[in-house]
Amino acid sequence: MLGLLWLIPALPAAGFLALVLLNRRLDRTAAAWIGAGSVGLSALVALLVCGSFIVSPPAGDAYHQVLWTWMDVAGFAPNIGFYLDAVSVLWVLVITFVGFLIHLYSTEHMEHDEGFTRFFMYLNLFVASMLVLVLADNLLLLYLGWEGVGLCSYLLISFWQKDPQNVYCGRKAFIVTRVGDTALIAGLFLLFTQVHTLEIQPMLAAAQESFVPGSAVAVAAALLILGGAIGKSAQVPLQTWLPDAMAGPSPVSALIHAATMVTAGVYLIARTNVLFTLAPDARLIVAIVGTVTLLLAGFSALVQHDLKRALAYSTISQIGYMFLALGVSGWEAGVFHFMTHAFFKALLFLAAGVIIEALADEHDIFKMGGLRRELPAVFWTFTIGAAALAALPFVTDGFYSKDLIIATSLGSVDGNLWFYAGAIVGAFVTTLYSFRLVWLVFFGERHTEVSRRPRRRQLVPLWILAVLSVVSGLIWMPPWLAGFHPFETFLDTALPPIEFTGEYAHFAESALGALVTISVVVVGIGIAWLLWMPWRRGTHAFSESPAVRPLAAYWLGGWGFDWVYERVFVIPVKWFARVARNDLVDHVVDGIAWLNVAAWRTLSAGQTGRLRAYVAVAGFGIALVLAVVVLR
Amino acid sequence: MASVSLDHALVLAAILFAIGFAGLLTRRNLIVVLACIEIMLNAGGLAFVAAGARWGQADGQVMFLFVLAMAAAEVAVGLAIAIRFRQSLKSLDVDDADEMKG
Amino acid sequence: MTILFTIAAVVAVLSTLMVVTRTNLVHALLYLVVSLFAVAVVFYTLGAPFVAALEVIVYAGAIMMLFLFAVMLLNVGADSPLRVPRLAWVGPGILVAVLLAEVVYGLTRQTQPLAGVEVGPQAVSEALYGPYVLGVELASMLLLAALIGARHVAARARDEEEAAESMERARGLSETAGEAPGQGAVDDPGRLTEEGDA
Amino acid sequence: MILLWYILIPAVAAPVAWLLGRSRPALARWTAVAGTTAPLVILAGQWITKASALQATFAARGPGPAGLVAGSWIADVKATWIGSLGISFFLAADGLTIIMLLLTFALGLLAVLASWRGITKNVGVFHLMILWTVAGLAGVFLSLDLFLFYFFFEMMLIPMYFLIAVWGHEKRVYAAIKFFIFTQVSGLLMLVAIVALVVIHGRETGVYTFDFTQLLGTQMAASTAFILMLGFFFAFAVKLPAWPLHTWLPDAHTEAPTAGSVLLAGVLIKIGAYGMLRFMVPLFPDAVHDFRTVALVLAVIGIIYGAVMAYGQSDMKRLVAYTSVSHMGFVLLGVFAWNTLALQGVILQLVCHALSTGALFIMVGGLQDRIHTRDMGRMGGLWQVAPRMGGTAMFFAMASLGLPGLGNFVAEFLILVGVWQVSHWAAVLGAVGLVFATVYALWMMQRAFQGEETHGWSFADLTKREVGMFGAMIAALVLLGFWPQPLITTARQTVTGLQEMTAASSLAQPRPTAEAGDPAAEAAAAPADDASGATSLADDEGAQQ
Repeated sequence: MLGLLWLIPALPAAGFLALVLLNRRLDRTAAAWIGAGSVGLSALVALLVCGSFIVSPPAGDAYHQVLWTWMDVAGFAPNIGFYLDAVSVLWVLVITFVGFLIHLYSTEHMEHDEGFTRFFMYLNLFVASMLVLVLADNLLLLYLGWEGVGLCSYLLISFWQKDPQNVYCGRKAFIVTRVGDTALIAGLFLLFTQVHTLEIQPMLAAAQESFVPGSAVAVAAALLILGGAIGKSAQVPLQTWLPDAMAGPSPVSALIHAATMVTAGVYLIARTNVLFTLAPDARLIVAIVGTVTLLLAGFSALVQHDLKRALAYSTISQIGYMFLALGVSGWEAGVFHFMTHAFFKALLFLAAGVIIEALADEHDIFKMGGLRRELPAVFWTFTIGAAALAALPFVTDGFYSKDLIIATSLGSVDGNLWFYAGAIVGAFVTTLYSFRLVWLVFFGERHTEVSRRPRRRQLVPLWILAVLSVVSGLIWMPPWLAGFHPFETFLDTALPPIEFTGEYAHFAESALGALVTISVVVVGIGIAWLLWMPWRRGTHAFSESPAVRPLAAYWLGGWGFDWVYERVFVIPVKWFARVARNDLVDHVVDGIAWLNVAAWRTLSAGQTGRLRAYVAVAGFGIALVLAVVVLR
Repeated sequence: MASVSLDHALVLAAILFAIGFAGLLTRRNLIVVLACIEIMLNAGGLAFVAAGARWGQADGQVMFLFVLAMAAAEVAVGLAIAIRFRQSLKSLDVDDADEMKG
Repeated sequence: MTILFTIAAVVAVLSTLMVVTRTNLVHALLYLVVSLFAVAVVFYTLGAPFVAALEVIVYAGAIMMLFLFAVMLLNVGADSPLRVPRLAWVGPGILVAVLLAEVVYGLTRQTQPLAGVEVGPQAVSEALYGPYVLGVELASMLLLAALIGARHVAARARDEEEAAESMERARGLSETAGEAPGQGAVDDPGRLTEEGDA
Repeated sequence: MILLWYILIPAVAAPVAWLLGRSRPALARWTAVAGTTAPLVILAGQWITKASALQATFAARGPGPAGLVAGSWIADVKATWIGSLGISFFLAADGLTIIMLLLTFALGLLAVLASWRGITKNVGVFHLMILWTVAGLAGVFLSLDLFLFYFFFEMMLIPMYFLIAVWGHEKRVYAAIKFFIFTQVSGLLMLVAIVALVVIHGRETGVYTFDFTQLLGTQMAASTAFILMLGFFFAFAVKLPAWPLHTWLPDAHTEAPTAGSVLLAGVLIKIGAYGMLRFMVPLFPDAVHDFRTVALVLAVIGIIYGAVMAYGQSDMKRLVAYTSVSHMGFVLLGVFAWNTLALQGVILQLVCHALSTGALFIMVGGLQDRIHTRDMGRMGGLWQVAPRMGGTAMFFAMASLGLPGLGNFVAEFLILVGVWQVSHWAAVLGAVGLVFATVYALWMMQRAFQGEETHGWSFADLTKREVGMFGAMIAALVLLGFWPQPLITTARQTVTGLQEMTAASSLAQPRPTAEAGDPAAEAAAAPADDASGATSLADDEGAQQ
């Protein structure tokens, strides 16, 4: 059964090709069938393949399938091949399953859009690239998937290309991620030169032997890989593109900018964890980046007006949590949070899509309100998602995965108090902004009329994701609760287990540690209720007061990163391009030509035609010659 | 017999040549221009003869003969041109002939 | 002998100066003849009697005669105003002075006394028809070429005249105008002198 | 003898096309098509039959330079041309030449097809010029005698000059003259270097010959070698457009007719790279080693400068022209890195760049035929008017920014990996160049195709002919992106030969471990045929790593 592995990415790719070739001749339903169908089939095959992998794991808990040698140049011979192990099983299942739900949702959501086929074309290409990324057996093929998803994110963000602003956001996303990709490709060069192969498993084994832990090469390789991950997963230095990426349709935000693409960085670090174990300083940096990002994005999300931008900042924050987990070598915690996050964040985005569509494209949450009775289904599913995001204790999957991360950040071998403090504050802020959205959107009096009711094909994915957001946490219960963690044992086959060996390990693992986080969440909900629920006037006064307003505006703009990048990078390049438009070097060449013309003009002035002038010139010449001869 | 040193002769030739050249530069009448050229050629010949006299060789004088022949030919053609010059330009002023202006 | 040389030299320089400065063309040419005689004397003092004679015969005699003929032909007249205003002498003067100074400076650094032997016509003719025979042939060809060239250039004006006249005569016949062909020639001096060409 | 056909067929077809063109223009076009497809078919035949032979000769060649040089050429034609001066009519082909000829004839055909409707003015002479350029190009790639190389190098200029000067656009005469002077002056520098080389060789060995194989390895003082190398470098740097000498390219490309720019961008530029690979580096390896840092700096400047300039242009064709400057910067990087990875990357880049930039030029040409302007300011929102053209333009824009999965990425990756082993900073700056490439590619798409359709253009989408052309190029680029092995195997034997020629010099580098193994085993590992075969090659490939 495992032999069908190559079908999983091939099906969406085939879907893409079909849509490209038959573009003109397809009507809406046919395009929907091909688009959603191909991903559905791929999900089915994924289920079969991963099922057989889980039930009867192949030798060495990994299955390697090579289709053909991509190229063979003097020892550099990457294959087009797929590698399936516990990590990629998880990713494949999430991608295909969530992807299928979102395709189903899109068939309804994009109903009245004239670029319907083009939308599914890009979506299929995205799913195919993402699957290639997670299944690639060597870093070059991974890079192919990596850039493929970057391209699709550009195409999908600027899908409504009539409005230049959308295209600008798409371009910004592609260029910022491309900056990260440059670091990744430099990492590839370094790794190939050091260990002479890019196939992940042999490379990691060779690195294990040849790299001295903590040596410059190991740290450099790890940091370059981190550079690529930061670009794609929108972490601190390169996170400015994700909020603007909300210009794309909601299913795009759900699939790409919540569930799958932005977690590619997490996958890459988890996949190359050996490099990070060899470079402790690099791991430390990953943790720092994670913590800073989760705090920074958390506070920004607190003040957003636009519903989708708030969710975008929350995604950045949650991925910050995953990076924190990876940084403190809690690889499995990060991966677990990826899964749970994929479910509830996709749910939130899809629900947001329905809300925005219902209120005739109204994005500002302060103009929503009182939708509890109008869209009951959306209310319940959105609240479940928000609860999972805020990690409501025991009931939601977010609780299990985020608490595990918070515990790891304290108790694991690299954990320390600073990370723990950051994680706790982050959890508190997350609770605040998630329930802020719930209160503002669904409670209080209604501002805009509901014009369109969500149809069945939009609600079914919402309910499924809601159920998943509750259930999916139970597969890894913390030891103090029930000690039932099949997911951890499954992941142990591919990733090193979390060792709770730090000095606070005992406290972190105990129920007491969990109690702290639970109390933080409960207090957070209370405060959110106080701030945003009944006395709506109060909150306005609070956020309008002179002390808070500049701070709120600063957070609103994403801590000023955009402002800095615009000044440091964008304007100089634009200025130089405008100034040197017709090629400075060309002026040099034209200068030489002008010199000749000037010389010609001066010399020809000497030709007066008068005989005596010529004789005088001749005489002058003779005098010169004599002077040289005589006076030398 | 000739205790005159070579330099005196050459200085004389130089003076004559210089005067001829000055005339060439200043005079605008074509005939005078030709005359000045004659003076300069004559000065050249003088220098040859002086040099020949210095070493007692006949070459100096032979060269003078050639200079002489050349001067004669030059004058003949020069004057013929002067005649044509006069007819076409109705004047002998050298500056009028400047159609060759660049 | 050196006194004779210096006197002749002074005369030559003065007369050449006069050639260049005289406004009257004929006076200038006559001064030129005087300068040539002075140079002939210098040749004599340098011990080159043959060349001195030649100078007088060919240079002064033949070439100057040509000049006078030309002057007569072109009927330039006494007062040729074609002379540059006084100030115009300054530029060329300086240039010439510079040239002269350089040559004189170059020469004065080493003085060579003359051999003092006289090179008579016999030695000259031996050299002339010895190694330089080729030179003589060339000189003669040059003279021939100059002769034909001069005749052709100067004469062409007359051929055109004749062609122009025959044209007029043809036209004149057809118009039966009473004007006599000869009368036209009187008031155009240029043509008058044409008939008298040697 | 077959090599001679490659030059003769287009050369003969040229006057025929001209004569026929006088009576009926359509005939001229078909003769031109025949003149380019015939050699293409013969070459493809020779490539397939020779592919196995090529690997055989590669495996069985004798030791030492003589053995190497003799054995590594597939076929050659040698006849004395000017005996007294030692000039011989010496044609020879090996892997690299075959690839280059394939490119020449393919692009010649594309050029003719691209200007099927566009050219109406004296069609016969137009096709005469194109076929003569193709003949000249074939001559350049085949000739191994330096004088013959120079002869074709210059002969090819004249038809290209007329192509630009007669059928070009507004500033065509200025551009044509500029193009001609740039190339002519630098060509003369090369001629001086060639003659000096021959004289030095003659004085040293008494044999005055222009034959490259004998001139190889002439010993001379380092400084003279450096100067001669500079002579060659200038000629090829102008042709390649390396940074400071590139200013002729934007003008020539913008003003040339579509066919002209396709030929220019597709093949004429490649002569610079080909010349460096074939002649410059093997003849003066040590000088190249000393000159390497400067060349790398020029290349990196070229990449970034070209990209930023492309971003600044408002004329679409000029934008595409500057992208060539940027892409050729990579080639210059690869040539001076001079290890197997970089060289394979260079050869692949030459092919892929020709395809992607050629396609972009045909696209712009088609657009100009439709809306009679190249100024992107007046375009905008053309995706609604012509979605198929928009999609194709998006594809080729992605190819030119080096999207993985297409040939350009594989080439640029190989080059940068090769360059990394020589100098880290050059590879990193080259990679940064990719970011700038993204900027200009997306900027072009934004200004021309996306955004609001405000100018009320309405014109026909791609015609069948154009779809056929673009389809072929898209297929080629995707094939090269996922399976570049055939090209790599063809060029492998040349690359190894080139490196063995410079083995003695300071340029040689320890080749990565796997290559040290017996090349025959590697050559025998023919690539798997199709995509669906399951674990076919995994075992023996794995064994080799």
